[in-house]
Amino acid sequence: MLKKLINDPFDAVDEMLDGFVAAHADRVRLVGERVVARIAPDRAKVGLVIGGGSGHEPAFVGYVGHGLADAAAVGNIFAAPSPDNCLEAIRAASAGMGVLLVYGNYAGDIMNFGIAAERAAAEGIEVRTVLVTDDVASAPNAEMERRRGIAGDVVVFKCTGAMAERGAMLDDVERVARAVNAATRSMGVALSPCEVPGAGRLSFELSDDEIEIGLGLHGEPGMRRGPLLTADETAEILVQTILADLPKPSGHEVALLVNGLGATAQLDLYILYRAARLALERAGNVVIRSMVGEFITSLEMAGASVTVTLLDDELRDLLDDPARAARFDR
Amino acid sequence: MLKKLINDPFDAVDEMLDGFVAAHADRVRLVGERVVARIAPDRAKVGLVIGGGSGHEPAFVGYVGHGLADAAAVGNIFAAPSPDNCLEAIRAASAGMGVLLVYGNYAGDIMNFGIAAERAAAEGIEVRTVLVTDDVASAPNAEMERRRGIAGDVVVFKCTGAMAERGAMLDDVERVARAVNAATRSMGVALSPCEVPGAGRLSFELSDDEIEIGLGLHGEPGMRRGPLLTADETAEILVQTILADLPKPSGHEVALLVNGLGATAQLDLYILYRAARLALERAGNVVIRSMVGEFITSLEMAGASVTVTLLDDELRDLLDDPARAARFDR
Amino acid sequence: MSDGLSAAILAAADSVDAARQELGRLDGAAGDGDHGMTMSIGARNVRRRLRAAPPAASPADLLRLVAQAMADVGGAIGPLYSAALTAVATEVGSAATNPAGDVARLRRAAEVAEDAIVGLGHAGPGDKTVIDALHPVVESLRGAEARSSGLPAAIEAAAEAAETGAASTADMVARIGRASRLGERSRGLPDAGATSFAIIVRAVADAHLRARTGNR
Amino acid sequence: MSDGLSAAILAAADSVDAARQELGRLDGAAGDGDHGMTMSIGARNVRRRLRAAPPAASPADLLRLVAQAMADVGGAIGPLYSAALTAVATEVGSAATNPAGDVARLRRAAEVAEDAIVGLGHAGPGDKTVIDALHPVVESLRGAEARSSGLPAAIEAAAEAAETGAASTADMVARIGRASRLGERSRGLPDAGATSFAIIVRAVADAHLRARTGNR
Ligand SMILES: Nc1ncnc2c1ncn2[C@@H]1O[C@H](COP(=O)(O)OP(=O)(O)O)[C@@H](O)[C@H]1O
Ligand SMILES: Nc1ncnc2c1ncn2[C@@H]1O[C@H](COP(=O)(O)OP(=O)(O)O)[C@@H](O)[C@H]1O
Ligand SMILES: [Mg+2]
Ligand SMILES: [Mg+2]
Ligand SMILES: [Mg+2]
Ligand SMILES: [Mg+2]
Repeated sequence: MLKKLINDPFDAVDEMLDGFVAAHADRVRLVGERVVARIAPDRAKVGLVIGGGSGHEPAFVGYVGHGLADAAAVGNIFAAPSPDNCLEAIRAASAGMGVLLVYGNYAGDIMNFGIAAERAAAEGIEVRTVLVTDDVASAPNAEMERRRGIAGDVVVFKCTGAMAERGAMLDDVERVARAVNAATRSMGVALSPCEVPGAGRLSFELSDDEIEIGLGLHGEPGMRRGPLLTADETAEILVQTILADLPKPSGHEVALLVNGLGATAQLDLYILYRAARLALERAGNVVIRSMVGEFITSLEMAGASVTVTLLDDELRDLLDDPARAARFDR
Repeated sequence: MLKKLINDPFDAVDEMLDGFVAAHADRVRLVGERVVARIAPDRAKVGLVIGGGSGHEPAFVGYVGHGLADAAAVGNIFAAPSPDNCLEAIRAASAGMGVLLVYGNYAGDIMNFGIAAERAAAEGIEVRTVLVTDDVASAPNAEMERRRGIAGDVVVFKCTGAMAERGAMLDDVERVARAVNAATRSMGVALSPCEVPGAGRLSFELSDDEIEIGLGLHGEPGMRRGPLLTADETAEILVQTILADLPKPSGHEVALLVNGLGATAQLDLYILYRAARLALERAGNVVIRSMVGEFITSLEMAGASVTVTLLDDELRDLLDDPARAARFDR
Repeated sequence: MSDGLSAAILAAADSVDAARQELGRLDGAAGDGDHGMTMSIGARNVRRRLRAAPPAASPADLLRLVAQAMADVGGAIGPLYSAALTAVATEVGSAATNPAGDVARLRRAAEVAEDAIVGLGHAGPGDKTVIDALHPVVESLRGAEARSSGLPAAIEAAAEAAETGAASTADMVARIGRASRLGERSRGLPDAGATSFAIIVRAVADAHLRARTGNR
Repeated sequence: MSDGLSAAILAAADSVDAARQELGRLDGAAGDGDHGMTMSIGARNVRRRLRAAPPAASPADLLRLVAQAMADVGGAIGPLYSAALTAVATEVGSAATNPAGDVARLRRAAEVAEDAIVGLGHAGPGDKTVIDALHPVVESLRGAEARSSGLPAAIEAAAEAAETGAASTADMVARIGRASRLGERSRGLPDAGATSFAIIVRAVADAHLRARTGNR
């Protein structure tokens, strides 16, 4: 069992949320029991609702605020939020201009958000949905629609939230969300497993010299297992797999995001960032925007993922727009 | 050996720095080999220099930028920066109004920064020094001057940097640094050790049901070893020890910072924050400012620390001042 | 009847709790490891809602409470159980269309549960999901009805069918849900959701058979 | 003479590298675990600077190079070695004040090294630091000088004194530096800095004795 600083595992999510809204009360508030909503924006706008299971902190609650999402629905650890919570988030985000749901492409999230979207529509709220599908390791290119959402979430949230904050109409906000998702690819490696508190077992087991390549964001085992690699070798695999998945591997202006999964030192993240940047540059691309840190974690898993977004002027400017969310400032 | 995403351990710090300044080139630049300096401020001000060993990322380099430090001197992992690096940082931060050095109270840092301060003085730069001494576990109250600096660094940097950014004179900037340090107390627990890459050994060993209470920021063993505790019990020990160290335990308006040491899930950090906040409130204090996250890490150590700063109007406003550092926005 | 149903539901909740570590381990091997905790949270929700249920609650009412308790859990499994139990509650409630015999009513409940789960989740037999434990229950009850088995025998056979079905998933390759990214690597251990379903069916069956014995 | 010094310095660098894991472990037990890496980085710096040294470099020049190489390392140990080596370089360079005999010169070098380290770090004997290996070297060389020992015997005795001194720190409680927060818990293992110092003295001594034998 991994050692944790928690109390009763059955209370973990509610206590986390309690702490979260207390710590960030200047930017967010709790709605009901499991929805984090932004302190009301000053004017009507398209609502952006995000969400998913817990255990990914600072996601998803950390991305609620000015220039980002209006509400996040919060599930149990690694479990999609319930239809009731999703509906409450939609209602909190709705200001008469429609609501866009943006979340990772997982069966549980689709069922729960889907049920809520139907109910919200019945209440007269116009709801659209865009699924994040950035994880190249989760399905082949030909089956893009089966791919899962991992750290690319953050880039998609940022651009979409900025578009909504600008006052764009639902059609345009949805268009941006689809565009940034289509321009975004990610892939990760795990060095050690995580463990759902209370379940008592590690998500997978790795020996001292093994890593899991292409893992999911919940410790789902990845594409394959391999020997421990250097940061340079790891970056090469991740970047090459990502580039090979794009229509052409070079000539892009890109945003590069390196995400720590929870237990990997930030020292390592910058070393991996450097290697990934060099690999992108060697392939003839230019990194014009960067993010390094823990953006969407898998509890205390060791490992990291690399996300590349092809930028055009619109997406670049949307990334640059100001944001003041609970855990994201720009 | 802990699994890491690095290349040759002897290259780790330079590669990290290379990645760091590339990722944050909009805010900082590399000066020489081991100094991170802010993109030049628009007007002359008192210079704030911080620094210390590497392995604490995002500290110290992440706190260079507008409203925070002007330069950070970067040492090897868990080793103070050399006199030459410290001097280079002082020079980079000097704009004719004097330079304040603020760093943790460690023998190595004192020797290296001290030698550099003498040389800078010989070059005609007015240099003052304030040592951060927030770790209540590192020495008894009666020997305050022997205490080490841990996560309280961040609060001291923030208030001091804000004062300098306001255009205050060196005397006033120094006064604020001393005031915020005197008002700040921290204490941490470790759940698992870290390992200096290349050294090949864990900093200490803990069995599955043990924690180290009152540990240092480099994995130095702490005050004592104890059984694994809940977040509530941990917070109670940390907060009570901190409160007992203050002139009076109640009636304060405080800032509460919960810092993850590297491998502890952010879920846990918020649960610990909640417990610490409740413990402070039960003792008759009010938490009016909060920070939760990884601010100053010990590589991939599992654990967390709690920092409490007693706020008056001046310190509160300084905390609220805007900041745009490489890894700190406000 | 509601008392017996309450007891069976609570027995199911207890059995899920007892299997928490094991379900976590199975889900962790190929999925995200939450299934033990998720089902246990469901069990807690169920107990809390049952405690608050009015004494006059009908079986359909109770089933709807359990459906809501499972919906509150979220995840993939929550909506699936919620849909299945809501369908069963509707079936149980509509006395008009209810088939005559006990076994036929049970067979019909299993059928509408399967339809609801397939309708929402689109899994088929062999996809390594809860369906691989539920479908054998439907088949078993159809057989029992055809053979005019008594209720106890039909229930025992259904529980065994669920268990055999769950065990059979060990050889399957996941084609749906989180584990599907694993492909061949998902072979070897039984599916977590099929396993928890078999555990629930066994608990309900035993509670029913115990109650009958007690009543004699 | 410079050639012999170069060889001794490189031997010291190699011996520190070979002990990297062990020094990391000792420092980790009571301090921050970097001492193995920090000394190894110092060894690399030393090798790099020596390679770039002009052929005509005097012993004092070489010692100053090593002092700068150690200053570049930072940490607590860097400035201490840097101060000590700078003092020794000054002593070696000032032929005027140099005492006559080889052993006396060595004794004097050890004394100024100790003075420099104490001047900067304020440690005394028994504080569980590098001083507890260095001070016995000073004492040993004083004794050798008093007994008019030959250089080889004095060097061998000094190396043994450093080793015995380093070993004796195992029973000490750290009163200075990082480990001092541990109090009684710091007892049990020898001090990392004292250990690396003894390793360096041993390497230098052996290199010198080897060179003499080779010269015969
Ligand atoms: N589309 C589906 N149809 C039927 N059963 C499914 C489907 N998706 C998942 N399941 C079942 O749910 C189980 C996993 O449940 P759980 O771990 O609670 O949810 P999640 O997959 O969201 O983590 C799987 O073992 C499988 O039996
Ligand atoms: N003030 C001091 N005087 C003498 N030696 C010291 C002093 N402080 C530390 N040392 C020596 O330095 C060693 C630690 O070196 P190192 O690990 O490289 O530095 P740091 O303590 O900064 O991590 C200790 O084992 C001790 O021998
Ligand atoms: Mg799940
Ligand atoms: Mg050190
Ligand atoms: Mg699961
Ligand atoms: Mg050390």
